[in-house]
Amino acid sequence: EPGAQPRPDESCEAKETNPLATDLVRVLGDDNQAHGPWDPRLGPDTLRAMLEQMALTRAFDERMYRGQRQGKTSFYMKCTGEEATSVAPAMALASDDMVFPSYRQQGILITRGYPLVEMINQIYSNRGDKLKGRQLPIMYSSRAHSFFTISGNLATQTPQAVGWAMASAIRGDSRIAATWLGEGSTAEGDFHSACIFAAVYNAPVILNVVNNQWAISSFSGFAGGERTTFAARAVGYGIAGLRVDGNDPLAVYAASQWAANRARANGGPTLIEHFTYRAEGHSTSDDPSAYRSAQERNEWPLGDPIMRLKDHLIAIGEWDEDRQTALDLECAEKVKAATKEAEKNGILGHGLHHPFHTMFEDVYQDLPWHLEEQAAQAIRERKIKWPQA
Amino acid sequence: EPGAQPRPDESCEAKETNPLATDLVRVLGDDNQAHGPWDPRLGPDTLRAMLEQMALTRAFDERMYRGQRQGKTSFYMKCTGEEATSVAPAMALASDDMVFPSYRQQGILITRGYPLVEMINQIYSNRGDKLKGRQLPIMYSSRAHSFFTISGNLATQTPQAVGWAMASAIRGDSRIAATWLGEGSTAEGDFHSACIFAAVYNAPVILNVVNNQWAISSFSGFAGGERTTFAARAVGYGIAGLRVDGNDPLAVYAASQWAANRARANGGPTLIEHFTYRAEGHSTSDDPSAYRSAQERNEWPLGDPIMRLKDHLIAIGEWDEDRQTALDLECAEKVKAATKEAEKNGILGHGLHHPFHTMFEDVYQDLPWHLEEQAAQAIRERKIKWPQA
Amino acid sequence: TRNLNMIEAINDALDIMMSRDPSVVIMGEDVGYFGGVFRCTAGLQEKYGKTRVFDTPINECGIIGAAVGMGAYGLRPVPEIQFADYIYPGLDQLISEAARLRYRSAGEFIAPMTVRSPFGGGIFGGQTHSQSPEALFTHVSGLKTVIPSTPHDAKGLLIAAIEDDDPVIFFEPKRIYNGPFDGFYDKPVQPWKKFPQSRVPEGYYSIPLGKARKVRDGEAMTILAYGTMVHVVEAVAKEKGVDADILDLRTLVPLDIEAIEESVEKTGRCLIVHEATRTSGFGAELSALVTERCFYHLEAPVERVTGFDTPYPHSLEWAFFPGPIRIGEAMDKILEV
Amino acid sequence: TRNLNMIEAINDALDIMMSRDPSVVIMGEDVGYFGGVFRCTAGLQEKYGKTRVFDTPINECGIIGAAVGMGAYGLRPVPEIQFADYIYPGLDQLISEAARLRYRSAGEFIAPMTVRSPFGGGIFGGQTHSQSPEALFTHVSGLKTVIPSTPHDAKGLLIAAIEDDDPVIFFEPKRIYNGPFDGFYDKPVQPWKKFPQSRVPEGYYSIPLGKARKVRDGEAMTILAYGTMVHVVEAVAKEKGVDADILDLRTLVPLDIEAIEESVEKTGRCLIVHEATRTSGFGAELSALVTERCFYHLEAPVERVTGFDTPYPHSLEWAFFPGPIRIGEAMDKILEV
Amino acid sequence: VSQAGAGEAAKVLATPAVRKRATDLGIDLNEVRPSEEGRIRHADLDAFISYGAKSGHAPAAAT
Ligand SMILES: Cc1ncc(C[n+]2csc(CCOP(=O)(O)OP(=O)(O)O)c2C)c(N)n1
Ligand SMILES: Cc1ncc(C[n+]2csc(CCOP(=O)(O)OP(=O)(O)O)c2C)c(N)n1
Ligand SMILES: [Mg+2]
Ligand SMILES: [Mg+2]
Ligand SMILES: [Mg+2]
Repeated sequence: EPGAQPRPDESCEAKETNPLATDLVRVLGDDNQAHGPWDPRLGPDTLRAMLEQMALTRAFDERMYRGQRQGKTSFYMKCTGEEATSVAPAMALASDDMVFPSYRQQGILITRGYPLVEMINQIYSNRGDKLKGRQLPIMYSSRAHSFFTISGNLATQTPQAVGWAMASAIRGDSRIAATWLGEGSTAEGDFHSACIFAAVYNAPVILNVVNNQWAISSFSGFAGGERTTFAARAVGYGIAGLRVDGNDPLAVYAASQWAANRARANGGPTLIEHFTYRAEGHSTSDDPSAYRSAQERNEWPLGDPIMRLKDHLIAIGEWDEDRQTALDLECAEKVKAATKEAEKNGILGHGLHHPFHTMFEDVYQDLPWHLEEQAAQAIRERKIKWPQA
Repeated sequence: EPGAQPRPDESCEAKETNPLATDLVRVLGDDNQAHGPWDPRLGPDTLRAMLEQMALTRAFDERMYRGQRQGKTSFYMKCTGEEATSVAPAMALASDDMVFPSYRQQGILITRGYPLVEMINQIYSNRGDKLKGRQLPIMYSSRAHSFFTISGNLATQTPQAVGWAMASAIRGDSRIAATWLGEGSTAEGDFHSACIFAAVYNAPVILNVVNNQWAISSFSGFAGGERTTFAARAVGYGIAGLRVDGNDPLAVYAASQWAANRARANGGPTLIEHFTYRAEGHSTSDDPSAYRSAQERNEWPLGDPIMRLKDHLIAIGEWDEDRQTALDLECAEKVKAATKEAEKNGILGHGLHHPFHTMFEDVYQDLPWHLEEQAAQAIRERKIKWPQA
Repeated sequence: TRNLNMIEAINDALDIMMSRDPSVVIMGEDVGYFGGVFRCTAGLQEKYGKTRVFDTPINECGIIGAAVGMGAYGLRPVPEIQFADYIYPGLDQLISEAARLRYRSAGEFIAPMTVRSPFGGGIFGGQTHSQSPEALFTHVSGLKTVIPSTPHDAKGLLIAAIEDDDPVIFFEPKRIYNGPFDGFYDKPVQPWKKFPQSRVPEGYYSIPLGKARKVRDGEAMTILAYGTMVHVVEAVAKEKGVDADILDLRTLVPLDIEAIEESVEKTGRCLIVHEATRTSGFGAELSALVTERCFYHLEAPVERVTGFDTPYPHSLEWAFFPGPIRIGEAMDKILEV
Repeated sequence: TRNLNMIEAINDALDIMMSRDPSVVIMGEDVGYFGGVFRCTAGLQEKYGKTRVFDTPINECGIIGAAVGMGAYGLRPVPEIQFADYIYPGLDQLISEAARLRYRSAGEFIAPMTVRSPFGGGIFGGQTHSQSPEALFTHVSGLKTVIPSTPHDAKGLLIAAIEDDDPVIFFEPKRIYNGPFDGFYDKPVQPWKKFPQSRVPEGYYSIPLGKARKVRDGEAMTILAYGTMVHVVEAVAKEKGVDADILDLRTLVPLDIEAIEESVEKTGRCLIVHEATRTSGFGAELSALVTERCFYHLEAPVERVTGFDTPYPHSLEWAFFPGPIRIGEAMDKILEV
Repeated sequence: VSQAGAGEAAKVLATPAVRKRATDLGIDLNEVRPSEEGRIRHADLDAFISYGAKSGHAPAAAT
């Protein structure tokens, strides 16, 4: 059935997409070829670039996971198996389209060329950390990369993305917004707020639901996934909705491109459900064997997105196993080098990487008297505790 | 088209109702006859009882509105034109099914036989007020009538209704829950919470959206009503959804009965959109002429529900204009008598109707020390201010 | 200058900021075509168009959440929450998002919004149209909380709040929208135009956040109040002939601690008055600060006069309200020492 | 008695109440099959079935809202909010609904729920897994706020909270789930079983809400604390040789004012310690009460030691935490007078 | 540390301002006789300064 789904015009009525909200847009077939109207017809360079970013994302995850286990930081979250859902949209969007991610879209930052060293500095909360050691590891922020500061509170980014998109429309700007959240998080009221506002103001925004079938220990049924699809939510709001094979990088790219074109042409919001699978634990704090069988991973329903893209490139004669081996090695080396570089700035300590006054900055634009007094207290405590620091 | 909508089996798959979520279930035709599979085939006594409750509700509204204008209380809200959306469901439900209303379902209380005098006592916050003068007028509560305490905060009652229904199911109880909210209020996150919980737990609950097309000054488009129907929200959650002519008492009855039977048979939740029209201002604090033309009311899209039921009864030979005149008079008299009776308990004053200690009761089950101290203060102040009171 | 009531003064401030700064947008339930249930935004949609003044869905989470995104874009949103009692569904977006944005992004993203909301009781609004939840916001670092007590201040403070790059909660005491209130509710409302504080300069001016206003100079005791209660304490002090040093705090966070210290060190006595419920109200913070910072000057216990720790009861609202008797008793107690 | 850590004690309390009272149900994110991210509900679904212990959608508004409805039905729900930092989306249902239900229905409908939630920092949880928002709840009349500091108390207080007919917020100090914490974070965690407070009686017992625990009898100063900070102040007092009278408040609302007054009247000095941010924290209320009620006994200013008015910063968490140095300085200041 | 613990029943009661003044003047409040309610006032301090602790002189009436 890959290739069997119709591709309505980007300017169609929202309800023309209704059948796609309960279907599954697929492009790559078992024959490793691209099929049907959703084939984005990307050139081999683009496909290889996509493969590279996905491989790099995975290599990064592997190393950071190990780093956490070695005590270099407190926490890490992998996106293993879900790389396509961030890398492919990042490539389909303009580089200055604003993204409002959840915590599992490291692939976007990597694709947009944010330096790995900066990511690791943040993860280590070290001297080089642009966020000054304040944020939990992986809660990146980069205005320069149009990457919104990640929140620990689920789904809050979604009405914000809609607000940004509304602002862009108000200003006649051509940039659009895109946001990501897990299927579990769609249960939050904030996501409903996002859908209502997006619908009422016809905001130029893409709402990406990453349905990796798990929310920590809860199967997607606890977010309503047993009754209908998450893309079907779009039907209820009268906005465009697409359900796409999230492990098929070409399908994800095509759906993102469709939604981006639609939004940019003032066609309004699109909700995209990316059907995928969380191959690893929720985070380094989680042990999934307590709630799902180890076998489940082997039955990974839709195949590894990296392997699928690799096999496609090989099938069209634009790649081979040796190049893949070389790429994997290269990615590992890149990450290793970045890690070494970042470690020069230190690993997670007890906060001595940053002057204590920084702790009080950015609460407000300026420090009111009470924060100045508290900063003085903190600085005095530091001097007592670490007279040489 | 009245009578043209199919009536799926009450135990059908939720998605079988999808077409009805964007259609409009109607029974009463221009010929004043009942048509089609949704005709609930009610006997003339039941129909007359329904007419009576609707007429009484309207008479009550008229008098209370005037009472507020005369300074007997601070606030009132009418449901003119929407009587069918509360009276008909109240008749279709069992009398001990629990209802979680918004502020515009006085018709339920009246239909369930709650004494008018008690309603007026509450509206006047007088000595007889069972709620001890604490609540804004019309925010009734009656456990004995399975009528949940009304909240000023929109849509909060909806997840509560679902929770009550879940509890009933947990206990193997046959009672179901029903909740009402305005179309404007469906925008609140609480309504989304209700839908998600209802869907996930297959709760025996009816979610009634009263789409009277206005939310204070805002047209229903600001709640998403221009993109699709409110019943379509059900499609997004994979629950049953019906859209019904809210000014057709028979259609409202039939839809409520369908949903109640379904819920009671463990078939799960139903979302019913009642398409109707707010014929009057939002409340006594509101002047609708500031935001909609006076003409709009005359173009009242679906006809007056009381007139339609009356005409139906006349058409089937079970009623006539004289009896209607007599009924209207009788309703006015009943309300007048109740008003007189209630006025014996006083009208809205400055709180002297209740001992000041009552103000501190029911904050907790028992009064903690700080409330005892505060009560003593309040009582002392009263003695100073009104030495004889 | 013109004589304006508080609604007109707020409308004027909004109008001026809309015209000075194209990034200012106004949003909220019924604020657009209708101009707000209290008419504070009347005429603005007509003047500035629907893209800059617009009605919203009834979803306070979305209102604040969208405003956060608009702020991140570079707009300066002024969302209205129709009643302070209805701000709770938007609290997470305020507490976890707007207030934290600058901090968690190390200054890359800010939320320069001003959330306007009518608050307080005394209008027979019952439990859900009368609350004074300001204390909750003062506990959230990253938020500023501003409460005007006169038309003059409402305009100047609102302009300052809109210009401020931090998220500001601007609570408008609805009891005094049309005229000040001396606490004697049985007397008819006197319109603002009879009072000098309704004299509002034309055009742009701003009153810095964090500066209290000395309402009255006195020696007998310091009174700290804000919003409606400023007028009530002033009237009670006058009636009782108490030579009070009255401060209208105007901004709760950041607080004008200097003015407070100076006054309490002068008078040695301190009365704190607010309408909000007592326990963990902002009066607690004020009392704690005074004790911590002016301890040795204290000649009498620091007293709080507040609303009671109950919901705001509809027909008993004047029993709840911290009126002249309650305030007078506390004054006596403080002076008795 | 058995030696239990706090998680086990909470699990035990839940188990006992589930078996004693069929109306008790447990709900929350990941509490069912998995038994909770901190394992507090481990084994309960297996024992009592999916209709009494169940996972919920990730929607805190729905969790509290559904619990309100269940309470109105006659159940006694014990919802878990996975982290206190995530309670804000459910605040409206708590503040406007659960807390007001009894009042607005004049006793016809009640919300006998106990909302359990881990709170506090010191586990490198960053800004959104470390907050202590208890003060917000203490400002809401109709809610009770309970915070245990030992396994023994956790069990007895949780049982009392579940039995209580009013809505109770039960905050569990996650830093001391596995062992007490003396504030010296560089030392390894000592498991609870080494400490006498982990000796937990078998079976049912309850500790009344509103009664403080005297941790240590002393003459030099009163220390008011709760949760994790009880252990920290105890350790600091010991280390410094301060003869402190230490009260573990256990319940913030209703507060054990008698115990506080008695102690402060004895010592004439008072130190208040909490981990939450300072401004409008619950320490403010405590300070105000002490000043109002024990004024003439005070020989030194009432001092607060608290977290700073910033978000809880990930890598600087020990700089934020009100640890031994900050507490020690305040003790010196109080005694210096 | 002050001499506060001068016996349980005999706790000195005074406002912070009175305590401060006594400390500044080097007066031990335990020596001062309160005029009423067991609480020491400024007037008591005045009397103490003028007449000494043991004089037994009734202090001027408190304001
Ligand atoms: C408001 C809120 N509630 C609860 C949590 C705790 N929490 C963190 S991640 C998570 C599961 C999210 O699952 P999903 O949305 O499917 O995203 P995924 O982890 O699968 O990418 C939960 C419950 C939170 N961070 N915020
Ligand atoms: C949470 C909340 N936000 C705002 C309000 C103010 N408010 C009261 S009624 C109303 C309009 C509701 O419209 P709708 O839901 O369509 O119900 P209708 O009045 O038409 O019956 C608004 C905005 C409120 N009561 N609660
Ligand atoms: Mg997931
Ligand atoms: Mg409506
Ligand atoms: Mg601002």
